[in-house]
Amino acid sequence: MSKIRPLDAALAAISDGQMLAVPADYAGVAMEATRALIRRGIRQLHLVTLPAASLQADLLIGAGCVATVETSAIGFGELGSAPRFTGAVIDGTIALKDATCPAIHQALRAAEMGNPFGVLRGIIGSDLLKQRPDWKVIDNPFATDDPIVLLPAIRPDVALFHAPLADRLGNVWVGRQRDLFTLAHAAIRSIATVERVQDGNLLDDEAMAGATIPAFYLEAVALAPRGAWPLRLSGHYPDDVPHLVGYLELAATEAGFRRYLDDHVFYRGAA
Amino acid sequence: MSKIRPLDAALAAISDGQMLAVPADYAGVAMEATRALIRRGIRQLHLVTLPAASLQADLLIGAGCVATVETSAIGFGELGSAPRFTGAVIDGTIALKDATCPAIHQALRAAEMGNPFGVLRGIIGSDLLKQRPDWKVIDNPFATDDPIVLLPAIRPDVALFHAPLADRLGNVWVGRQRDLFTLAHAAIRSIATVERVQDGNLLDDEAMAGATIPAFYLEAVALAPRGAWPLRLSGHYPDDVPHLVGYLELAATEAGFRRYLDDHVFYRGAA
Amino acid sequence: MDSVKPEEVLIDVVRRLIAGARHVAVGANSPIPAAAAFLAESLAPDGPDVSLQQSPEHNLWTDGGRELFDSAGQGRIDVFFFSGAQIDGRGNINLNVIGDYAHPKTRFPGAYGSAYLYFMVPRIILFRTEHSRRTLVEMVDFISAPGTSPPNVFRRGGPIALVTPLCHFSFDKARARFRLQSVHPGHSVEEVLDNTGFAFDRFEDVPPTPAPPPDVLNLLRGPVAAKMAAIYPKFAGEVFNIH
Amino acid sequence: MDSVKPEEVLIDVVRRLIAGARHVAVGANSPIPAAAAFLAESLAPDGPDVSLQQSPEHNLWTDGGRELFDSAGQGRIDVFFFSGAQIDGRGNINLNVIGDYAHPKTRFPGAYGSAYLYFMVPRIILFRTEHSRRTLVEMVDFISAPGTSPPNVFRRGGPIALVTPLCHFSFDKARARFRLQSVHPGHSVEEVLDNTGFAFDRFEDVPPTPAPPPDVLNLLRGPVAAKMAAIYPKFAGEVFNIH
Repeated sequence: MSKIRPLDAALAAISDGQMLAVPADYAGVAMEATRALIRRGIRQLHLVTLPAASLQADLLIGAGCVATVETSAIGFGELGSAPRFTGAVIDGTIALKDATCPAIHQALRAAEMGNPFGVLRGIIGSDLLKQRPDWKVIDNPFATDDPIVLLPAIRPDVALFHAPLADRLGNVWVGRQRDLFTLAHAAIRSIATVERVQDGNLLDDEAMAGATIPAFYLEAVALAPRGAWPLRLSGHYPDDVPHLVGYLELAATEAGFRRYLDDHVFYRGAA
Repeated sequence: MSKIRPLDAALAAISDGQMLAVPADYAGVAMEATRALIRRGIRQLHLVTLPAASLQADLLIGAGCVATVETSAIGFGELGSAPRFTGAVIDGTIALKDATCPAIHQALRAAEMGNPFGVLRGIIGSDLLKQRPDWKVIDNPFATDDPIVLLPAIRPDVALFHAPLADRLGNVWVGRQRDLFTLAHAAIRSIATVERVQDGNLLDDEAMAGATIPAFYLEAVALAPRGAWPLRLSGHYPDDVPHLVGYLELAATEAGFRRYLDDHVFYRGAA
Repeated sequence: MDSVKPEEVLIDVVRRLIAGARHVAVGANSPIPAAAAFLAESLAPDGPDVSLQQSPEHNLWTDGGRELFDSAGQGRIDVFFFSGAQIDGRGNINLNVIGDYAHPKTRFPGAYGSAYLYFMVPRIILFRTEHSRRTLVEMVDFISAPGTSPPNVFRRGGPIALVTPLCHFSFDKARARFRLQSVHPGHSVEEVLDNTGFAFDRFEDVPPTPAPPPDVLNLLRGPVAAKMAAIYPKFAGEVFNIH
Repeated sequence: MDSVKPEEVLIDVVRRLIAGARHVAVGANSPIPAAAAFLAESLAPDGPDVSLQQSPEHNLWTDGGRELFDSAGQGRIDVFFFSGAQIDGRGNINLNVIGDYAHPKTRFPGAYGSAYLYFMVPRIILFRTEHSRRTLVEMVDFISAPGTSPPNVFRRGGPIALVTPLCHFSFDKARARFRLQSVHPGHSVEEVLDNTGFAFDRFEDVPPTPAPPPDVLNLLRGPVAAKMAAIYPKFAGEVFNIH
């Protein structure tokens, strides 16, 4: 079966209750796919962001798709905080695994390497450690009196991301966005949406192969032009800032958030 | 000062007694630079191969440049074993840290991450563990009765490798050879030789940037066309098999090895 | 020369703090640190490498978001910047919650890389655009990253300064306290005292923050302002009148 | 059809051992495993992915040499091949030294990835071109990688078979012993017994290794042979008469 599939078919491997890992805004967020998942009514996701997130996490949380989120930050930078995430944490309607960026990197890299845990300096003395009983401090066995943190590996059921280009075999070119390699390697299966699908084999092109995730990591690839919108795809299009500002205004209230979903996810707004 | 330098000047940062890390044959071996180091009479190197080696290690060992070698294998594949390495191990004239490929990868990746140790499954029950008192078995703190090996990070003084292309700023394009990233990140400083130096900035080229090691990791870059010869540079030229066969014949004896050095390293042979 | 703007004073304070660095990394949405880094880059022939997180055109990383953390772990990043919803007198920063963690009054985005970088980057410069008793507190509600650590905890860096619209504090690691280094033109020690929630050290005479030297100001208003306009158009418009 | 060559019999044995695999990785200088993998790839519409280590044109890795080990750690590699200077009756392999480790009589290149992959890849196929009491021994001088592990040691795989020019042994993990599965055409059980240094299990009647089915042989001598000629010209010339 071809790995290039229509979006909804490509997303079939994502089911309720799974651990879903997604990249940060700079690396390529599969927003069109996220809207499709919300339309499908996905529930009880354990969402892991590598390492931070904005609209994608806020939409999934606000739409009731998320049971647990592990993240180092969810926010909209200078535009403001993430209203649905913030509200859900204050109301206690989601479980939060508060992390720090490199902890999520190291935990996913541990899974990438087939290791049960990752290793990270720092953290000791941060209150994060009190909130993360799953993080353990051991004595570095190669030194004396040198505490160091171990983090359990994160092995997502599915990684979902957006990239500029794929070939028909399902090889996905990601340019500088090496975080997508980490996700694809760490997750049991990966699903990518792409701006463009081309003929030929990206692995045969010396200039492209080094930045291409081989198809054997990918469960499915779906064509989704401007699939990161309203977030940016680095080198291709910028954030749609007016749209994001509009989102933040609406999502300040539950009713406004529902209107946003109707207009931009369920397409049952003014029409 | 420009990072693009003549070969001998580029190699000035490598000095006696240092830990020098080098890639495997498939990733780009800096053979021209290796010959220059031997001519300079470098001594007491702690050589680390990521993970295996052939001619480069055999030449350095035979020429008396190496005090210690950490490797998972030194040999010439179907052409035969490495005579100077084999002889030095049997005669006990070098210290050998016998490893297995992923152990060297993980120890260098630990240094890349700023961690004091790496983690690796397997190994338990291998006699390698008896020969490596620096490798430690701990109980995985995230499970019960689950022994696992920790490896001290390897932080080389210098990494030395050969690549297809650099720009004048010292950015080095390595294509698929991601091991070179590991080396450049793990080592305190890196020196590359390249087939070609071009104008412009490789980081500005979206197609190239993802496979480019940024200049800030590089101490110096030297132009050395066919700089991996007689070893291959993947995608550019193959192993010079007749030359390697000739080397193995000569290097079977100490006298023959000296003749090889005279002819191909010191250039004081028949001339 | 036009009168010096407050932002220009701050940029110059940060410029002096990053002198001699090899690689300065700047987080997202940090125009003043970015301008200071570009200024340092332009001023010296061996000025620092500058990497802006999340701006592929202005960073030197090609190995993904992890490369900032990896290269900090390798000791290659000399300067980084943090802010905090709260910053306390011991240099602790809070990027997570106000109130009890289990039932917070306010939730912020999260700790980002602070719980690691605060330990690993030699010079962390704290930057807070609101100088008030609400933000500069005696004790943070939640320690996202601690200002100091016990001697057995591996730590290569930490806060060296706190820069606000009113003043420049330096941080004394041994005493785990801030010291008032200088007060910006137009502000007073009393104003600083009134608006700071933590106790801090100070000498009897606290000097005013010096004005940027003319050559620095020229460079800032010329090539650096032009560079900033491409990345922070709003900021460049307001401060440098470049549109 | 020409008479079946011994190499073709071996290739077919390996082909059957890798049936159903998703990703077969083949080390350097392994023409028979490579041919078997290409054969499996060509035979089934959902045949395995095949990656030849060190051949960029014939592997699917783009993350450096570590990707073989990482993807094995992730459970994505189903089959790998090893040989050994010595292989013993408990499935231990020796790639390091003959004699005492500190004062070896003979030194081989080294363990390569064996001490890891032997644990992590579900189906390891041992392949030894010399079937003798010198190579197939009761106990190896040095265990580069152990054939079995205590139950508390994490282990996802290990040896499943040993293929030699004389015969096909299967490996019984629970008993830590080889069993003689079949003897190749032209050879006998006695010959195997005479030339094997370790004790092994066998049923009373040991069948001959079956000849490759005609359709398999056609595929092998056609497209697979052509593919092999580009990678292993010497082997393809000798076995398939392709030049």
